[in-house]
Parts: sequence; structure tokens; C-alpha cells
Amino acid sequence: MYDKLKNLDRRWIFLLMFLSVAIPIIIIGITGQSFPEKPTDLAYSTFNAIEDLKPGDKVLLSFDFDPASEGELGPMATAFTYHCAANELNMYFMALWPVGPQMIDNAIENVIKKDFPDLVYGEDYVNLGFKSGGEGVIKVIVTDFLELFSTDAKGTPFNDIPMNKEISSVQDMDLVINISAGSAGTKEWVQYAVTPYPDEITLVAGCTGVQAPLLYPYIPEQLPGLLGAIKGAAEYEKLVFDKYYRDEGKVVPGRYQEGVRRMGPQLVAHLLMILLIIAGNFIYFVEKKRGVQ
Amino acid sequence: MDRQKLIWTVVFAVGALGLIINALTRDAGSAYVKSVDHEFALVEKGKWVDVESDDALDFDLEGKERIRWSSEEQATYRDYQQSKQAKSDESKYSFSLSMTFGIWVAAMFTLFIMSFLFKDNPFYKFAESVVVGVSAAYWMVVGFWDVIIPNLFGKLSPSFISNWAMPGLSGEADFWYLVPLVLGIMLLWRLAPSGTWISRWPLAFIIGTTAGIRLMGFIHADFLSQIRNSIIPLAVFENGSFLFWDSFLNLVLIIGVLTAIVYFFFSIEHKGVVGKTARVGIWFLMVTFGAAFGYTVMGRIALLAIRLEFLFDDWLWIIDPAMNRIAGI
Amino acid sequence: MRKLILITIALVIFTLPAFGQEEELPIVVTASDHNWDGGDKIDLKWELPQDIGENVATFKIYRSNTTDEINAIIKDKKSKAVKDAKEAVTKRLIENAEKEGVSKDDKGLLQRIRDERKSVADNASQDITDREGDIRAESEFKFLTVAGKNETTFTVEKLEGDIAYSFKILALDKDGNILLSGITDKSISPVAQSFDGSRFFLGIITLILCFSVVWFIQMARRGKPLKVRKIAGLEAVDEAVGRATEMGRSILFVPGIQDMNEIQTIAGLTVLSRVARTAANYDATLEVPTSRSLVMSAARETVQASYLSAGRPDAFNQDLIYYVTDEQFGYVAHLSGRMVREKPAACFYMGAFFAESLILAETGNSIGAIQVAGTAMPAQLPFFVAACDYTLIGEEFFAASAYLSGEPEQLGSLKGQDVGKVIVGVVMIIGITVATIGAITGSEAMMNMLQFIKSTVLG
Amino acid sequence: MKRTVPLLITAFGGFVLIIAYFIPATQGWGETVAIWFDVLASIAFILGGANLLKIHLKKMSDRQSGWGFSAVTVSAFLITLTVGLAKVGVHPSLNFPDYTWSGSYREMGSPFWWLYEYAFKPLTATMFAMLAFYVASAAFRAFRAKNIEAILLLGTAFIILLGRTFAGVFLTSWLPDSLSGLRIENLTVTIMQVFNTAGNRAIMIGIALGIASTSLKVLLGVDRSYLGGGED
Repeated sequence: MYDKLKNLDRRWIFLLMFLSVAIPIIIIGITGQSFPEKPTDLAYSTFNAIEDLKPGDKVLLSFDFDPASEGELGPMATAFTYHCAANELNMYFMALWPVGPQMIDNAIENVIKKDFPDLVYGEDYVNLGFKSGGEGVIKVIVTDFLELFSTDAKGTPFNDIPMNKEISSVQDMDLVINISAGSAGTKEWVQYAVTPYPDEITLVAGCTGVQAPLLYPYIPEQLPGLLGAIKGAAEYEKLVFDKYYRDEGKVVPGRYQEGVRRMGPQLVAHLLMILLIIAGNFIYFVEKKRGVQ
Repeated sequence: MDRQKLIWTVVFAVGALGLIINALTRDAGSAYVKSVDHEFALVEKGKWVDVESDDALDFDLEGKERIRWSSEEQATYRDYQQSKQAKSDESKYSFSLSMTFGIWVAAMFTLFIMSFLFKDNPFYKFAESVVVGVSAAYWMVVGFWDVIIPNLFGKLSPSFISNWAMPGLSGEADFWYLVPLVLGIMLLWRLAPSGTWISRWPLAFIIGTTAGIRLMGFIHADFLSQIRNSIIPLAVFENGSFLFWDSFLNLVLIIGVLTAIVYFFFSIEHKGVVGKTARVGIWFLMVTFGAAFGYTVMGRIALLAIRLEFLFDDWLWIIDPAMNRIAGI
Repeated sequence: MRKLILITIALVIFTLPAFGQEEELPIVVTASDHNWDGGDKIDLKWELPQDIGENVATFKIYRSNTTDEINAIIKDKKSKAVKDAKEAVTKRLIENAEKEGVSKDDKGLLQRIRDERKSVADNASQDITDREGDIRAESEFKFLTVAGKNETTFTVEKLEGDIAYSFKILALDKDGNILLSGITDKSISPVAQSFDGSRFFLGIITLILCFSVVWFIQMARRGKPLKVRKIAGLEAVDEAVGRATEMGRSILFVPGIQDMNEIQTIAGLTVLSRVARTAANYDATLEVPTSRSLVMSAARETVQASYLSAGRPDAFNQDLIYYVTDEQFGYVAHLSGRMVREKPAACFYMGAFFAESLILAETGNSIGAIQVAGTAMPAQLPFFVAACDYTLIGEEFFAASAYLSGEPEQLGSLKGQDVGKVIVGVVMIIGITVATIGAITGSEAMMNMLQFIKSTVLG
Repeated sequence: MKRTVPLLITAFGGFVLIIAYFIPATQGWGETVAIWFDVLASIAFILGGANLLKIHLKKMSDRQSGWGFSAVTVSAFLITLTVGLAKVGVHPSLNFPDYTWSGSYREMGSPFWWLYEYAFKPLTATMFAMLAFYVASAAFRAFRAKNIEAILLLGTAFIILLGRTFAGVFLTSWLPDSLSGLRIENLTVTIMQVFNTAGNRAIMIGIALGIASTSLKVLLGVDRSYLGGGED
């Protein structure tokens, strides 16, 4: 046992990890069943931040991530967009990452076009597109959008878009939602938007697991709501789609269950991780014992 | 041909066969598109209108010059099947060879990269070479169209840029942007045979300004705001009643921050009281790292999950959570 | 009877103001520039004639629209009116056509639609032009906000420096009837001050920090010995280089994946200069793949300088410092492939790292290289701590550059940093004491003091 | 000329921006410079690209081992660059149909999009996903309970790993509400909000100080290693 473990080729570990993720995906994918979710307070406060807004309120959604982290953040983007659309909020999409616009288009395609076909581009939602410069962009648009966003993603001049007439800077937004995979992202939004204008700007965010720990220090003063990793996404998905589907006795479409679904592989893989750590320490202690003898 | 080679050949052959059968019998890995037509008419000098748009009704489009093209949108296998059943003679949905090929290429690349886990091999080397070439060029293209054009030439001569690349662009020329232009040229002087030292000037400028910005930015945003957030009462009351647990947590938080800061002290050796305090500080740091580890693991597994979902869903058609192929909600 | 009369009179007196003319008892509104700002704020103050202050419920605050804003409003109204008119007529005609079974492409129909759209459009815009005067009048002021009955001041923000504004205040009762109104007698435009007062304390603190760093550096320059504690992992740098030389394998230095506008990259390059000098002395091969073109340029300068100072400029080969790709994972794909093939004996990861940290550390570990990491990316620290032989945690990483430089004056900066930490401790303890006492006693003074510390000093 | 002037430029640029931070009229300079930096970085791509080509073409001409892969890199690079810069297969923007170049270089269906979607994206995403495997092997190999520090790290990781899944909820759901604070999901939150916050704050404050003094050293010319050699 000990010697087996001791000289275990790490490729076996790789194989285990592969299986513990692959098998749940296939099973859940075929059966459509997954584990239940129990939202935490942070998920609730994020949910409420949007619930508390009135129809027609202005929300800025900054999609600061790329396909590399779509696995974690895609479900959040979908759920956020759905939640805003369902509450009849005016959505202003923007991106600090070059590929952000594609993430925005996905959200618009999968949520707005499919479930809210009567929303009008330019009146209910607008895609302001990507601007390079990371935190620099934030610093500028907290006081003036036009300086950088002279046009929207389609090249329409900023002021020719009806819903843009009501906004001159981020401070005019009733809520800023940031989905971020790193820098520039939530940290920068807190540093350069919320810190200088604590009264004007409210920020809630969804972030990757890596980022979450770094953002907790900003909670709750600068960051009232935060969704951490796929778990956060799953919790939020549950809150949103319970409200709009299950509570009305409807079945939730598969595309709105990505987060919950991915918690399956998560569980198995996490257990594997724990087993590996235990196994590793088993070796360590045996070694120590033998060392003593 | 030794045994190992033989085994591998067999494995690959069987796998390939399976894939082909899967593809031929179930259309697995095929992609479909919806074609969208665009047509514009020149109604008066320099004014084009979409013939479908409301504005078009203001003009007589008879014999006006036209611009036409049709673009593609991604469609699902379900859309395609439904439109086929609908028997509409000019169906907008069609099979896309380029995207189907793309899906297979993407799947192959995914497997090539993963093969590195077994051991370094030509497949991985190939994938590696491709990703380096493509990504380097990708970022250069992004830099050109998203930075150089709008933020350099767009500022120096808006009229010139708005004449071809960004028709929406307006505004006055801002000659301050000659500074980055000149610095940029100095930078490129490296490629010149002599006087390459001139390229240190732009570097010096970049480093100097960076230092200035970061110095203030971090003192203001991180340093001060973190102190501010740490100023919390050690006794928490809620409408008159003392909350022990919250007060206790606040105390722990403060102790954590202070001891961990002591750990970073450089002036004093970690001995005696300082040593003990620093030790407590390290404990807090370790808990922090543990938390970071736990969260990071989550993220990584999700990433693997989505790659495998791609293989099983888009490529092999084993699972279909988003109901893209079978009719459903 | 007399009672009744009295009541009636009382009622009349009380309700009079409601019917009174606005001009009779105007609110006195005074506007003054807001101090220590960037020239975008104006302070408003207003006073009511005492006698009727009682039944005021709220104040409404307005600012004058600029000419451009008014023109914009008119333009919008016009375009909207035209659009609506056109849509209406089109809808009507199409519907009729459908009733009569005329096809949508019928020439006559289209012609008719065109004509009617044109005429209604002209009428609509003409109508607006006629009413332009009224529109200008009614859009002279722009509503800003509502203030409570007890408030007498308000700071208007987001104003433009070169525009002269005037302000209007309405006093309303609880039913929303206008009791009184007042307008600033002369218009005013905000003025930008030469110093941002809100950053006064920030300036002080910055000065203290910078001064202490500079002061200790001076001390060191004067040859005063500075005692600083050892940092584990720094000795490892030379050791690793040495080992690489013995094994006759190369050294890999990864300066992070951020560009030169990241201090961590600069700190990383400082460490690189030391590594390069040692490598030059030992005559070991040093390879520096970078993920940014600028970093490549800077790294070449750095390494060249080190080889020069080590007295072996001839040994410097700039092709070993090369650009791979800006893409994080393209870069990592290249690095891990390279590591497995070249098997460097020592790997340094010094700079800003993200997810790639673990890929690098694990690959490096699998080829049995000595690994020394330094980063200020908290998220990546656990992985470096776990997988590398030595890790410089956060601030230690910046300190390392000072240690490794071997110049005593650089150590002065570390003392300066410690002063900063003392400040943190002191401010925190004071603040917490105040906050706690405030929470226990609930005293107003303490709360104000806390407010001052939190929002003014640390604001 | 070679070292003095750069030192002056560094110091001047830095201190100007520091002072500008306190003067309302000039507070925007930082952003402007940030935009300038992006421009410079984009221009620098030419250096990087030239270097990339140089290295790989050299390999190919010397027929070094694996020169074939260099050929792959070079062709991938050149193809992507061409289709991207020339906006091959990109239609005009719908608002300006008569401006051939007005379309987005990322337009769906264009070759550049194809390369992004089916080469760039899967390759980088898979590389990223490899972390799941490395995390596993690291956990097995490196997380040993050698001392209190290590045990704390492990223990926290344990609780988080459990608490962030249904398993944790399941394991401790039997606890009465009076002890709900010990339920693993709540424990996770406590750890994150207290211990993790404390640790991160200390790290952040330290980093801020480190960055401040490093910047200062750079500005004062105490640390000039990046400036390269050559006589003054």
C-alpha cells in the first residue's frame, strides 16, 4: 500500500481527476439530475441588489472575462442578464477585456433574443463594446463615458442611442454589475469607481474562484454582493430561476442550469482532492514513523 | 514495430474508426448556420438606407444603386431539422463545412494539449507551435485595430480615420498624441543598426510614469482603504444589546491584521515577543492561503468541466444539456 | 360662535400662503463656488421668510439648462415627433392597403406612403418650431433633486467650468403645492482650485512615507549600518545558479506575464539583474522568455548591464531573451514544453503571475529543478509556497530587490516601509479605540471623530 | 546621454504625475498616460513580432532539431496577422454599408474569427483547464502536514473544498440552529470574512508599501538596473 502510493506515477492522479470530472458530466448530462443548492448570504445580497431596483433603472454590466474563464463566469453572465431583463432594467453592456464583446453577444443571444425578444436594442439594452486601457478606462468613465465610448459596439455614435441620453458617466448608473476573471476587473472597479464615489456607485460582482478571496476584504462596504466561482453561480442561478420558473411551476431550461449542473463534477473532484491530500499525508506519516525507527 | 507502438496504433485506429462511425451515423460534430441578407440602397448622395428599414419608405428605391451581402449566424441542429421538416423551399438554415471542420480542429487541439499530461509528444509540440503563432498575431491585430487606429491615429487625425476605418468617429485632432508616436519611434530604433540606446528613453518614460501612477494609486486605494476598512468597533451592539459573536470576530480580524503586518517587519529579527507575534501572523497568512487554494481548485475544475462538455456536447454529441439538437424547452 | 369665527380666521391665515403669489415672499438663494474642488461643484444656500417656514414639506432644487442642453431638448422633441408621425401614417396606410387587398410593393401605395410621410413629417417639425418659444421657456430649468424641509444647503455637482449657471428652489407643502420659489440673483460658474483639498491628508501621509524612505536611504549612504532581518530564499538565488552551473544545465527566468506598467515586473527585472550577474560570473546560460515586447526590451538592457558589470560583456547573447506571445496560455504552453525538453536546473518566477503559476511550478518540479518564486499576487502564493523550494511572499518580493542589489542604501528603503507599518498600527489602534468607545457610550463626539478619521483622514 | 537622460526622464515623468494627483485640473493626466502606454505597448508589438520571426526563421534556416515546428509557428503567425489586419472576409458595418473597412475585424464567419474560435480559444482554454490536473498532483505531493503552519493551510483548504459543495451542507446539516455557525457552509463564510480578510489586508497593505518604496527607488534613481549598461 505505502510503497504503491510512494512511487505512484502522477499520471494515475491525472487519470483519476479526468474520470472524476468526466463521469459526472456524462451522467448528469444524460439524466439531467444534479445536486440541490443552498444559497449563502452573499448570493442573497447580490440577488437583492438587483431585486431592489425599479423597472427602468440603469444597470451597467461590465463583462471583463474571456473564454478561458467562461466555464465559471458564463453561467453568472447568463443569470445576471436574465435577472436584469426580467426586472425590466435598462442594461448597458461594456467590456474591459478584448474578447469581452463576444461574451456580451453570447449573453444577448442566449438570454435576451431567446426569452425577451421584445426588448429593443438601444432602448432597453446597448452594447458599448470593448475599450482598452483597463483601469484607465474605469477612471475616465466614472466621470465621462463619451471621452472613451464615442460609439457603441456597432459603431453608432454614443448620443444617437436613445437610452444613452440619460447617462453621462458611471455615476448615473443605479447599479454596476461586474463579471471579472482578473485584472482589469472587480478589484479595479472597487479601487477606481467605488472608492472615489462611494455614494454614487454601487457595485456587485461575480468572479472566478481565484479572485474571490482577494475580494472579501472589500465586503460589504465597497462590495455589497459577490458571487464566488461556479458555486456562487449555482447559488445565484437557483435564486433567479426559482423566482421566474420553479415558483411559477415551470421547468428551468437546460441553458439556465449550467452552474448547478457543473456543481456535480465539482463535488466529485473536490472529494478526490481531499482523498489525495489524505493519501499524501499518509505517506508522509509512514515515512516519519520509519524515519524514527 | 515494437509492442508499445503496436498497441498505440491499434488504440488510435479504433478511436478514429469510432469517431467516423459516430460522425456518419449521428452527424456528430456537424455545425449549422442561418444566413442573413443585408441590402442597402443609395437614396441620396452619401446616404444609404437598409431597404427593409422604416426610413426606406421615405424614398423611391427604383433603380437606386444597391449594396448586398449575406452574413451567417450560428444555428442549432434543431433549427436545421425543423426548417427541413417545414419543407420551406428557400430555407435560411444550412450545413456549414467551415464550422464543422472548425469543431473537429478545436476538438483535436484540445486532445493534443491534454496529451502532454501523458508525456511530451509531436502532437503537443504542434499545438504549442500553433498557439504561439496564432495568439501572438491575434494580440497584434487587436492592438492595431483597438489601440493604434482609434487611440493614436484616431486622435492625431480623426478626419483621416473617419474616412475609412471608423466612420462614426468625430472630434478635434489632439496633438499631445505626438508624444507616444515619437516615443514609439524611439522604441523601434532598436531595429536600427546603431544608436539603439535611444530606445531607453521611452522605457524610462514608461517606468517613471508607471512608478508615479502606482505610488499614488496603491497608497490611496489599497493602503488607506484597507486601514479604513479595518477600523471597526471591538464591541458590536444591535439596538442596545451586545452581540458577543460579532464582537469576537471583529477582535480576531484586528489581531490577524496586526500580527500579519508584524510578520512583514524587516527591521527586527523574528525573535522573542516579535517572533511569537509574527508566528501568529504567519498562521493567519496560512489560513488565507488555504482559503485561496480551496477557491482556486473550484475554478480549475470548472474549467476542465467546460472543456470536457465541449468534447461530449459539441463534438461527440453524447450529452445535450442546452437542448440544441433534440426538441425541447 | 366666537370660537367658530376664531377657527375660521385661523384657517384662513394658515391657508393664505398657499394661495399667495410666489413673488410676494421669495426664497433667498445664494450660490457660491465649492472650495478645494476640480471646478465642477457649486454650494447652494437658501433662507425662508421665518413666518411660513412651518408648512414647508420639501424643497425642489433646479439648475439652469445651458443653451446647448435646451437646443438638444428641442432637437430630440422634433426627431421624436417626426418619427411618431411617420410611423403612425405608415401603419394606417399599410393597414388600409391590406383591407383593400393591395400588395405592399404596389407602386402607387409606396408613392402615397412617401408623400404622406413627407407631409406629416414637415407638419410635425413645423409644429415644434412654432412652439419652440414655449419649449425653451419650460425647459429653462433642469430638476436636480429634492431636499428635506430642514435642509438649507446643497452642493450641486458635475457642472462645467466655463458655463454660467443660475439655480431655482421651490418650497412645496406636503400636497406638492408650490408655496414659495426663489432664483439666484446672479449666475455663477464653478472655479477650479489649484489643490484638491479632499486629498490633503493623503498628501501628508504620502509625504511621511516618502520622506522616511528617503531619510533612511540617506542614512545608509552616510554609512550608518542598518540592521534588517534575513529573508529565507534569498540565499537560494545564488545557490540555484551555482547548482545549474555544476549540472551544466541552463537557468530559466520568468518575469511574470504583466507588462512594464506593473511594478512587480520592474521588481522582477531588478532580481533578474542580480541573477544575470551571478550567471555571468559562473558562466551559466540564462534564458529569459517574455510575454511582452516591452519586457523583452527592458530585460535585454538589464541582463546586458549585468554582464557588463560582471566584466563579461562578450558572453551576453541577446537571443536568449526573447518574446513568445502576449497570450497568457500561449506563453505557458511554450514554457512548459521548453522546460520538459531543456530541463533547466534552476527556475526563477519573479513578477506578476496568474493561473499559470501552478502549471510552471508543477512542471518545474516534475523535471526536478530548484525553483525560487516571488510575486505579490496573493492568489498564486499558495501554489508557489507549495510547489517551489523558496517563495518570496508579497512585500518580501519587493524587499528582495533591495537585498539582492547588495547596495546598503537600498536597504534604507526597507526601514522606510517599516515606518509605514508603524503608521498603520497607530492609526488602526486609535481608530478602533474611538470606534469602540463610541459604540459602547454611543457618544456623539466619538462618532464624529470616527467619521472624521474614516472619511476625511483616510478618505 | 545614455544613462543620465533616461534617469531624468524617469524622475520627471514620475514626480509630475504624483503632483498632478493633487491638482484638480491635472488629475486626468494619469489616464492619458495610461492610454499612451497602451499605444507604446502596441507599437512594441513590432519588436516582439520581428523577434519571433527572427528566432524561428533562424531555426528553420539552420535546420535545427524541430525546425518543422518553427515553420508551423511562423505560418500560423503570418496567416493570422494577414487575415486580421486586412479584415479578410469582413463585411461593412451595418451603419456604414459604403465603408468597406468599417466592419469589425472580429466579425463572425470571417477567417480571423474562425482562427480565434477554433484554434486560439480551444488551445488556450485547454491549457488553462490543465490546471485541474496539476492542482490534483500538487495536492497529493506538496500538501503535507509538516507543522502547524502546514496543518492550518490544509485544514482551511479542506473546509473550503467541502463547504463549497453540496457535500459540506449534507455533512453538517444535522447541527441544530443554535450551532448553525458551525455548519460547514457558514464556517466557510466566517473563514473567508475573518481570517482570509485579515490575511489579505495585511498582504495588501504590505504590497502597497512595497510598491510605494520600489516606485520611489526607481524615481530617485537608486534602483536603475532596468536602464542597461554603457558609460554615462
